[in-house]
Amino acid sequence: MTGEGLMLQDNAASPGDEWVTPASAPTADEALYLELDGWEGPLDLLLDLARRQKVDLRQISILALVDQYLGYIERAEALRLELAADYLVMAAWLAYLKSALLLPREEQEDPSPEELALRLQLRLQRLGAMRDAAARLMARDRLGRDVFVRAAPEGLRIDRKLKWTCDWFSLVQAYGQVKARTAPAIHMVRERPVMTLESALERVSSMLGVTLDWMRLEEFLPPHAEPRLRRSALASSFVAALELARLGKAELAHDDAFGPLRLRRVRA
Amino acid sequence: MSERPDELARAIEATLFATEAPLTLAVLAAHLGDADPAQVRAALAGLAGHYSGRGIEIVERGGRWHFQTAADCAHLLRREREQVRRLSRAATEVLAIVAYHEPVSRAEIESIRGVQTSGGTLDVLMEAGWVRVAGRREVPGRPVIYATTPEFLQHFGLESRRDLPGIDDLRAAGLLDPVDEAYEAMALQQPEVADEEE
Amino acid sequence: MSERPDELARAIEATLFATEAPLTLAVLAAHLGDADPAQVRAALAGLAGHYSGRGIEIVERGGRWHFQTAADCAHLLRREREQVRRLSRAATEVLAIVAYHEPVSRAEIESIRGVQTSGGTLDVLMEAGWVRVAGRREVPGRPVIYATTPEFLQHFGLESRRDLPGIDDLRAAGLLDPVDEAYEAMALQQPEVADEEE
Repeated sequence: MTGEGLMLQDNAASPGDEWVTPASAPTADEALYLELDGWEGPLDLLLDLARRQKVDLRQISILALVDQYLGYIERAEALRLELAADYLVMAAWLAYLKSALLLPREEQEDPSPEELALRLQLRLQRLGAMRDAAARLMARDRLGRDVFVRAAPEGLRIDRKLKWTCDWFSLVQAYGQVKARTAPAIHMVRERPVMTLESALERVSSMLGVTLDWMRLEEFLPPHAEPRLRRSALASSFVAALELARLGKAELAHDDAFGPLRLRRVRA
Repeated sequence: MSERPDELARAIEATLFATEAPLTLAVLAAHLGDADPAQVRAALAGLAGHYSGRGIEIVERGGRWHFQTAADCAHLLRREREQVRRLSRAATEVLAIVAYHEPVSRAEIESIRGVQTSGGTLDVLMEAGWVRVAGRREVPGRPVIYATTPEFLQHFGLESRRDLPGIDDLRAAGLLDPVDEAYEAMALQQPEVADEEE
Repeated sequence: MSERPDELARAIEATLFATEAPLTLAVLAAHLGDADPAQVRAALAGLAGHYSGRGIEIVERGGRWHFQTAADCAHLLRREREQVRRLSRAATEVLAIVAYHEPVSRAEIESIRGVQTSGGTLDVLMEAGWVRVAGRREVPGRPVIYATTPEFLQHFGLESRRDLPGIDDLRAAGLLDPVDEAYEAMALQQPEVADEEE
């Protein structure tokens, strides 16, 4: 009963006549319409039956509708048509509703059968409204059927284009740096006052010979040297001290990190 | 619209003519080199007026503008038309329910139709580009809710959902309200209404 | 063309708009239900006149009629959005070398720079419109040689290449002194280190 979701490909119907419900087909013999596949469920069938009362849905007789529906189902069963369960459930419920509506008033349950009938009517109105709305929607001027857009539009495009920029100074500076980088460079070493390792070795070992006491490394440096010679002398004297220690001619003492380095002669 | 359109109108004509998809006012204005949207809107209105009654028209659908052929010229064009999607009856009804009730959950669709809706039906509508998932309803179970798309409005020639056929009447008649609400409203207004049935 | 086109003109508009390819007069007339070709021709002439000066036009090309965007609106279909990008260091160097040494081959550029130059660098300079291929050098291998363009001079505000500062100017500006540069760089990194020692 749910032939849903299928896209019908045939092109036979005219605009706005997208489908033909069994009950709305123009023939008088209801027996021909016992093909229930045409309805989208029992509510849909009820709606079709209600429409056949040819009155406003707000004024339909629920009792008459119930009789029509039950009659329908009976005939379908007599013809041994297979009925989906939800149609039978609806039939049972409608039979109950009918009996409740006809029963004497005293022992009415809640909700009352009148309420149930009214609710059914409201539902039918809503479904009817949507069915009409669908038909009117389908009958509109539809794109690709009634109105057309261009078959092969050129389309709009936005191309991103890079715009390069550079300034005069960057250009000139770049050239300067290329030239600077690749120009044959002449390296000149400036003359600097230095104390060579040889002279430091000589100086330290000769001064060590004078005493057996510990002496600080700085005491071995030339006393009035200019700063740059003094730095060189410090480095050379330090290496000389290490060398003398390695040769076993001196011993070094260094009490704490970054503290003064002391050395003295090893007794022969 | 005079016989000699101004430069903005000409640019809009050319752009709408060439575009592959309908353009919103904002996109159109941006494409025209950041034109003033108010001016573009005015020019569009002028152009729509100029083309009204011609063989091609400039129309607004869901906030997007495009050129299309006049509906009454359809018979000429039908032979070369593309195949328009034909919907099953179920799909058509579901589409109408989504359009008139949006946003709407599947349970709400089913309660109106009185029948289960197969997932395939909504899939077909979404594949056609007419229905989209519009989020979830913040109630227990957080059901997915559905709504229509701008393509839906384009396809059915609607400027906006307010143009849905008969929507004002349906709303006024309460036919877009759930049965429960409608029943309670009726019960409050005329307590005896149920008795009239007999 | 009046404001209210007749039915034939409307039909022609719709057909020409929706067609995939331009139509000959004969095909168009047949399509319009075997209309009189003479009337169709007259209506086409009227329509061409109506659209003349608008953003879209009806034109005949090689016996076939179609709608098209007005030529002076064509730029709207393909807009360019410029993105400004600074030239990379390598590209600036290559550009400077081309400017100072033109015409110059890629091998010469590399030998002046002292590093390999990727082909992409020259492509960028040509894309920027500042460098062009100026022929081939008549030496073995016939290498391509490059030179600057008038746009180059314009961009950098130069009347001619002779306005580029000479080597002497560069030297005077301190741009050519590798020793100084190296010394300064060192001095900047460790300024007082020697004095702290004492």
